[in-house]
Amino acid sequence: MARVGVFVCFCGANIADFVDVPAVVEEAKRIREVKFAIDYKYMCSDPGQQQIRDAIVQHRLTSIVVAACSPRMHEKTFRKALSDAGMNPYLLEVANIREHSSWVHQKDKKAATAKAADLVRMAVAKSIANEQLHEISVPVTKRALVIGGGIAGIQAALDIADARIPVVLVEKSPSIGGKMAQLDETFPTLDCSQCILTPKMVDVASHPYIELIPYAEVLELDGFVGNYKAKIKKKASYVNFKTCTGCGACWQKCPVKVPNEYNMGIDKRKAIYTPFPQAVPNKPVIDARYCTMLTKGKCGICSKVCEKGSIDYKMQDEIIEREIGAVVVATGYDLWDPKPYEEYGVGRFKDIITSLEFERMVSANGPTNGVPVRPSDGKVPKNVVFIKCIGSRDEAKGIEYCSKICCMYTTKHTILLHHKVHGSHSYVFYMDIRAAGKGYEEFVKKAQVDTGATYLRGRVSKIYKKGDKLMVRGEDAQIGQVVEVEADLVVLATAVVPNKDNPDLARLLGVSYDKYGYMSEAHPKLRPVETAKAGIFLAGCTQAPKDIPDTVAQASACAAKVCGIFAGDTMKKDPMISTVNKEFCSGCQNCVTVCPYGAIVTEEVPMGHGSKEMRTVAKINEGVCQGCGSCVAVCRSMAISLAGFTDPQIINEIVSI
Amino acid sequence: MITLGLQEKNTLLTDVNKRSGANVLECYQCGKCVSTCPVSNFMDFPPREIMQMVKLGLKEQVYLANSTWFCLTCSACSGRCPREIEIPAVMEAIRHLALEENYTNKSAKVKAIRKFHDIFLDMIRRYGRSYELRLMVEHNIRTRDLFKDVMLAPTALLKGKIPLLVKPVKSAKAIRRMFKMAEKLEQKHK
Amino acid sequence: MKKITYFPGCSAHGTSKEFDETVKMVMKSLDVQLEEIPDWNCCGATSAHTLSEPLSYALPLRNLVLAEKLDNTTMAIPCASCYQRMKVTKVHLDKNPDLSKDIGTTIVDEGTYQGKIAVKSMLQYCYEDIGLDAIKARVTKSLAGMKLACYYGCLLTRPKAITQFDSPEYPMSMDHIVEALGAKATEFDYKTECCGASFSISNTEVVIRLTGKILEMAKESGAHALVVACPLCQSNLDMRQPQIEKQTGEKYNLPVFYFTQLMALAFGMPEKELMFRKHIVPVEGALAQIGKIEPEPEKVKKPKKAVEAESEAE
Amino acid sequence: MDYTNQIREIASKLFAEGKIDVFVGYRMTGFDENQVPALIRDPNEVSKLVFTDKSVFNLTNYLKQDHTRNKRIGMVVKGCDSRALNLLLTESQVKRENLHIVGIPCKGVVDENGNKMQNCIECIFPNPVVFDEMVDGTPTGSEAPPYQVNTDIQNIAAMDLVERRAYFEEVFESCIRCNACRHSCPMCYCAKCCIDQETSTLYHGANTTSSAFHALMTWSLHLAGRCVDCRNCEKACPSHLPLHLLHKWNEQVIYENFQEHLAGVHEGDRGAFYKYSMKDPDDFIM
Amino acid sequence: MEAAVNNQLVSIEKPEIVAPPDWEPVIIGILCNWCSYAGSDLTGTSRIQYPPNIRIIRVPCSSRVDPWFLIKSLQTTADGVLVSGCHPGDCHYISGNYYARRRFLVTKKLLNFVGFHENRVQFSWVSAAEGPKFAKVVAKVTEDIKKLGPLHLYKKENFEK
Repeated sequence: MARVGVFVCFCGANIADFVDVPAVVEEAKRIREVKFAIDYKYMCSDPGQQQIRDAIVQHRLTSIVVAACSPRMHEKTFRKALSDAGMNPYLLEVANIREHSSWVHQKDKKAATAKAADLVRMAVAKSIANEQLHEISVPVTKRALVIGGGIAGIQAALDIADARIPVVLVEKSPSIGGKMAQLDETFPTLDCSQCILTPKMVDVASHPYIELIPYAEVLELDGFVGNYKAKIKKKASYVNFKTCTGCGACWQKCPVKVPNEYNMGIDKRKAIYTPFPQAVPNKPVIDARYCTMLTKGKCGICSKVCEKGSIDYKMQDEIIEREIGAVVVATGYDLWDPKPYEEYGVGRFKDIITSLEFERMVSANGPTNGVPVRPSDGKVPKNVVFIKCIGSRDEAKGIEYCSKICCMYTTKHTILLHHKVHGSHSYVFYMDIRAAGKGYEEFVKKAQVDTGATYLRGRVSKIYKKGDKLMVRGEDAQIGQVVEVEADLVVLATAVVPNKDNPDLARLLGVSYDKYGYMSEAHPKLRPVETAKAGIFLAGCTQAPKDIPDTVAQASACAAKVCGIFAGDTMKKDPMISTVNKEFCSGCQNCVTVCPYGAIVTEEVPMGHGSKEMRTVAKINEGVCQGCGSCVAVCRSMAISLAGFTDPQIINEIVSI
Repeated sequence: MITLGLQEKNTLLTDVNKRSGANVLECYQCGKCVSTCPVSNFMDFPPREIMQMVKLGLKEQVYLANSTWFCLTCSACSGRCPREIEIPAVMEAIRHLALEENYTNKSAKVKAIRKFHDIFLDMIRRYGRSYELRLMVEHNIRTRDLFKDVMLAPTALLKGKIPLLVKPVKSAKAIRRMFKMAEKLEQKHK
Repeated sequence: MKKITYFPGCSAHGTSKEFDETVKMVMKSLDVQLEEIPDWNCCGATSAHTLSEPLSYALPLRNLVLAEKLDNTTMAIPCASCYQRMKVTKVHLDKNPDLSKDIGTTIVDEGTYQGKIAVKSMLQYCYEDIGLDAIKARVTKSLAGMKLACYYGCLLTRPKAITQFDSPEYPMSMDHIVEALGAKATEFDYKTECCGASFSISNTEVVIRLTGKILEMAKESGAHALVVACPLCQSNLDMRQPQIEKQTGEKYNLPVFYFTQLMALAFGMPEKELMFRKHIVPVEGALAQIGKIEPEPEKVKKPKKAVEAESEAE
Repeated sequence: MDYTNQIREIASKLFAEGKIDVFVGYRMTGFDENQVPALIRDPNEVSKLVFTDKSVFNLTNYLKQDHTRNKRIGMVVKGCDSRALNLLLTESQVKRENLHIVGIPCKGVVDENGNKMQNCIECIFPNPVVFDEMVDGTPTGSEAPPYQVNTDIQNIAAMDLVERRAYFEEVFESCIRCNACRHSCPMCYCAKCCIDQETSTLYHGANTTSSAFHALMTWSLHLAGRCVDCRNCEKACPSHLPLHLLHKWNEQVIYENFQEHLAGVHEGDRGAFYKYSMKDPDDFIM
Repeated sequence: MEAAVNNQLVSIEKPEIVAPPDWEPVIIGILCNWCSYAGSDLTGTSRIQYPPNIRIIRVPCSSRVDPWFLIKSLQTTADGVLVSGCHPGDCHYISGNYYARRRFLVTKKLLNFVGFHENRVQFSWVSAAEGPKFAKVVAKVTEDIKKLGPLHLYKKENFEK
C-alpha cells in the first residue's frame, strides 16, 4: 500500500491569496493513500525541504507530492531533497498549483481551490504509479573523430588533443588546410592567411594526440554516443609515406600536366603532386585519373627518380577501423558555379572570373605571382568590377540565403587590387553591405576611403563585350539611373554552398540536413553546435556559411562539447527513457521507423523460455534515447513504456480528477 | 512629403497582387529590372520604383505613371528578377486597374500609345485582321501628326511592304462576340 | 511528308510577305506540307493585352480551336508576336481550364478547345522538328563567307516558362541554323534586347534608340547582315535603318534577313524569288560576301603533350 | 471464377519440387456449399483444394499461427489478401523466403446468399500486389482506378450527430466482447493485445457497452492505415456488427487528408501513422 | 488544407444534454513539456486569467499522446479534451508533432463519426512564448464544452456526474 506525503506551498502570498491552502491540505488528507499532508509558507526554502526530509523518515512515505510552483521551476530542488532523505528522487511528483491555478484564477478563489485540490489528487494518483529510476551511465570510448581538415577541423582537433584526448583527423584531399590555405590575406586585419594557418597545420602533424589520416574518407559510422565505430577508407596514394622524404624529385620530373585545383585551374600541376608547397603532410600523391603509368602502363619516371623507392604503383585503397566516442563534422564549403548567369556571359567571356580565382591571382604564392591579370590577354587590369551576391539572395538562379562572407572578402579584394595594381580602380555592385562583425564596418569604411572604390547599389543586369572591354550595366539605385562600367576584369563574388558530399555524409552519420545540404543543428539558437544525434557536432560551414572567426569559435565550441562527453569514464543520462517489454513486443518495428534519433534497434531473443527458435524484438539504445515517447504511442502491443510518463501514470492522472 | 498610414488600407497592393498573381512584397529593390528594361529611361518611374510605390500604396502616382504604358512586355526583367516576380504582369495589372478606375495619363506620348492600341483593336473589331497602312494613316490623323513617317511611306508602298487592301475575316460575328464578352467581363471588374 | 498547321499572321500579307513566301518555299523543299488555318483572325498582338485581358485570350483561342480542327499535332507560326500570344493563351488555358468557360462561349460556332496541339515558332520547328542535319543535307549553295548576327528579339525565347525553348539570354538555335547553312554567326551580345516593337508607330523615338543600339552592336560584332525570325523586328531594324543612320550619323548598311530567306538561298532557290527587293537596306553588299573566305590566321599549333586533361579537373 | 484445377496443379508441383511444407488453401466444408480454410501437409490431399467465388476468407491470418511459423508455406492469395501479406512482410511478421505465393486474379467473392460482397464491388485492387506466380500465368499490373467511397460510409456520414450517436450506441451495445474480430484479423498479431492488458482494462468491466466502445475504438485506430478491407472480422462476428464502418471511415479520412494510398499496396509502406508530411492538414488545430 | 469533401460530418450546435444549473465541465489538457506546458506556465507568470475548468497533464511530447488517452478521458472524467504541442517545425524532438498531428486528425474524425461532437476533442499548437494564446485556447475550449453540456456517452457509471 502506497504511503504518499503531500506538501502544499503558500509561496508567500502567491498561492495563498487565491487558493485556500489549508482546504487543499484537508482535501488531500481524504485520499486513502495519503498518510501525511502539511502546508508551509515556502516549500522550496531550506526549512521547507527539511519538512519533506523529516516526513519521509517519520511517516515511511513511499512517494511525495509537492503542490507548489511549476515543475519546470523546482522539480530538481525537491528531487534533491528526496535523495538527501535517502529516497529515490523520481518518486516525486509536483502539482503545479501556482502557474496553473492561483495565478490564472485570481477572481474565483473557490474554483481555484477546487482545481488545486484536483491537481493534488492527480499528482498523488500519478505518484502511486511512479517507479524508482536511476541515472543511466554509458561507457565512453575516449577518442574523437574529426572529419575535414580545414581550419574548422584543425582547430577542433587541436583543442581536443590539447585536452589529452586522442583525435583521428580524416581529410579528403592529400593535405590539410582547406579553403583557408588558398586565401591570400584575411579580413578585417589583412593577416597573411598562410602565416597564421601553417603553424597550426604543423601542430596538427606533430601533435602526439592527433592521428592525421590524409587522402581518406569516412565510409561508415555505427553505434551511438561514446561508442561509435568508424570505417575509414585510405585512398591509394601510390606513395609510401613512411619512406618518402618529400624531396620533390618525382613531381619535378613528372611529364603529365593537369589543371591545378589549388590555383583554381589557372596554372598546371603534375600527375604526382603535393597540392601546395606548405602542404601537411608534405608528401606527394599520384592522381590516378591522369598518371599514364596507372592509366596506360607507360612512363614510370617518378619511380625511377625516387631514391627511396617510395613509389608503389600497385598500392590499393585500404580500409581501417577506429573506435570513436564523438564526432566533429567540419566538411567546409564549395563555391557556387555561376554558369546560370547567362546574361553576364559567364563561360563566354574569359575576363569574368570568380573571387577565389582573383584571390589566387593576388596571392603571393599564386600562379601570377601576386598580380591580377586578364585571362584573355594576360594584361594587368585597371578597371575592375566586383559584383556581389552572385548566386546568393537569388532564388531564380541560385539560393535564397545570404552567403555572409562575400561583402567582406570583396571589400578585402578592393584593397588588395589597390595595393597590387597601381592606378587601378574598383567598382563594386552591391545590394547591401553586411558588415556585422568585430571591426568589419570599420574595415569597409577604411577600404572605401583608402582605395576610393566606387560602390554602386544595384544588381548588374547585363555584361557585354565592346572591343576588349566588358561593359557592365546596372542600375545605381541611389541616383536612380542606369550606369554602364567599362571593365577590364569582372570578379564575381560567388555564393557559399555546402560541400557537395554533405548529404551523403549526413545520411551516413545519421544527421539531418536542410534543403541546401547544410547539416542541421539541434536547435538554431541554444544548441548550434550539436546535431540531433548525440555525440555528433558541427563546426564551420558544414552547418551554415561562416567567416573564419566564427568557424574557429564554433570549432572550439565543438571541442568543449567533445571534452564534456569525455569528462568521465561513463556518461550520465536522465533515466526518463523508453524501455521495451520483450515479452509483449511483436517485432513489427514501427517504433524503429518513427524514432527521430535512430535509438531503436532490433535484437533476437528466444521464442519462449529455453526455446531454440528466435524472434526479433525492439531494443532501445539507452545512450541515444532522448525520451520523447513517440515509440510508446505507436506501439500497439503496449510493449514500450517511457519511464516517468508510463501509461499507468497518465491514466491514473486522467481517472483521478 | 508622403505621409504613410496603416498598411491595412493599402488596397493598391492587394489589388495589384490579386490581379497580377505576383507578390510585389517580394521585391527587394535590387534594380536589376531597371537596368534590364529597354525603356526604363522613358518611364516616369522605372519598375523598381513602381514596386516600392505599390508597397507604399501611392495609388494615384502609380496609376498615373506612364511606366505601365511604356512597358513593352518584353519579359526581360522577369527573366532576370532574382525573386522571380512577374513584373510585366504587375505592370499590366496596374494598367488595367487604372483603366477600370478611370485614371488617365494625359501626356502626349501615352496618348499616342493609347491611340495606337485603340486603333489597332478597332481594326480587328472591324476586319478581324490588322491592316498596316490604315493603322499608320489613322494613327497619324488621330495623333494630329500628319506627316510623321511620310518619308517612309512611299518606299514602303513601292516595295510592296504595305498592302493597300485587306482581306477581312469571314465570320465577323465571332469577332464581335469576343469584343462584347471582353467588355462585359471588364464591366464586371469595375 | 510531314503535315503541320500553319498560321501566317496578318503581317504575312503585308510587311513580311517575304517571310511568308520563303517559309512556304523552304518547307516545301524540306518535305513539310503547310496547312493554313481557314479563316484565321488576328492574334490581338500587343494591343489586345494592353487594353483588355479577356480579349487577349479570346482572339488567339479562336485560332487555336480552328487549328485543332485540322488534326495536325503541331502548329508553326512564323511571326514571333503571334506565336507568343498563342502560346501564352495555350499555357494559360491548360493551367486554368476555368478560364475557357467565359471566353469559350464566344467561339461556340467553331468548337471547343481541347488543348492537344503543340504551338511552336517557325524557328523552333526548324530547329527541333526538322533538325540541323536535315537542313545541312539540303544546302546546295553554302553561304560561307557571310558573317551574320542572329537577332532573336524578346518573344521567341521569353518568358522561359511560356516558350520552353532555348536560352532567354543567349539563345543559339538560329546561330546553329545559319552555321548549318555555311555562314558564320558572330558573337552578338544584343541578340535578345528589345527592338521597341509596336512603338514603331506610336513612339518612334523609343524604337530608334533601341534599334540603333542593336545595329551598333551588330556592326561591332563584325556582321555583314542581321538575321531575324520576327516580322516586327525585321521592319523596325530594316525600315528604320535610314532614319537611325540620319540621327546617329553612322552608316550601318546592315540588311536584315529572315532566316528562311537565307535557308532558301542556301537551298539553291533563285534569288529573284526570295523577294530581296522588298528590303529597304540593299542586300547586295552582304550577299556579295558569299564565297569570300578570309584566310584564317594560322594558329600556332601547340606541340601535343602526353596528356592534357583540361576539362576534367576544375 | 473457378481456379480449382490450377491450384491443385500448382500445389502438387510445389510439393513435388519440395518447395513447401504446407499449402494453405480452401476446401469444402463437407456439409454445405461453403468453404473453409485448408492446411494441406500431405501431397496426396491436394485434391481437397478448391477455389471458387466462395473462397472468402483471408488466409494470411494463418501466417501468424504457430503451426505455420518457420515452415515453408504455399498460399493462395486474392488482391486484398496480398495487401495484408505485404503489410505482414513489411512489419517483419513473415519471412518472404518461406513463402510461395499463388496469386488469384480475383473477380470478387460472394456471401452466404450468393451475392457479391460489397467490398468486392468497391475493390480497386482485385489483383495481387505481391505473388510468386499467378494461377492463369498472367502477371497483372494495371493502374488502379480512383478511390471508391464506400456507400455505407456516405450514408452514415450524412446522418446528423444525434442519429449517428444512436446508431453506434446500438452497435457497441450489441458487442459481446468475444474478440472474434481480433482473432480473425490478419493484422492483429500482438503477443498480448493491448485491450487485454491491465492498464487498458483498468476501470472497465469485462462486458459493458463502454468496454466495447473502448475496445473497438482502440482496435480500429490500431488498424487505421493498415486495414486491407478483407472483412474477416465481420464474417467472424457473431453479433453481425458492421465493423467495416470504422475501418472504412478511417481509411477514407487517411486517403483524403494525407493522400496516402491504401494499406499494403506498396511493399515497405507501413501505413499512415508511421510517417508524416509537412503538408498534412493543420487547420483543425488551433 | 483543401477541405476534404467527403469526410465532413454534420454536427449540430446544441447542448447534447441539458446541464444542471451549477454544472461546470471538466476539461483535460494534455500538454507537451517543451512548448505548451512552458506556454501555460507563461500564462501563469503573466497572470492572464482563464476559466478554471482545465486540468493539465504533462507529457514530454505531443507524440507521446496515444489516441486512447483521449478515448479514456472522455469515457471517464472529462467532458472535453485539449491536446497541445509545439508548432510544426518547432518540435523539441524534431518530428514528434508531425506524427501526432496525423493521429489527432484521424482520432478526432473517428470520435465525431461515432457520435461525439467535434468540439469534444480539440488541438492546438502553443509555443513557450504564447502565454496569451494558451489562455485564449482554454477559454474557447471551455466555452465550446459548456455549450455542449455534460458528456455521458459510453461513460462508465462510476464516472457519471
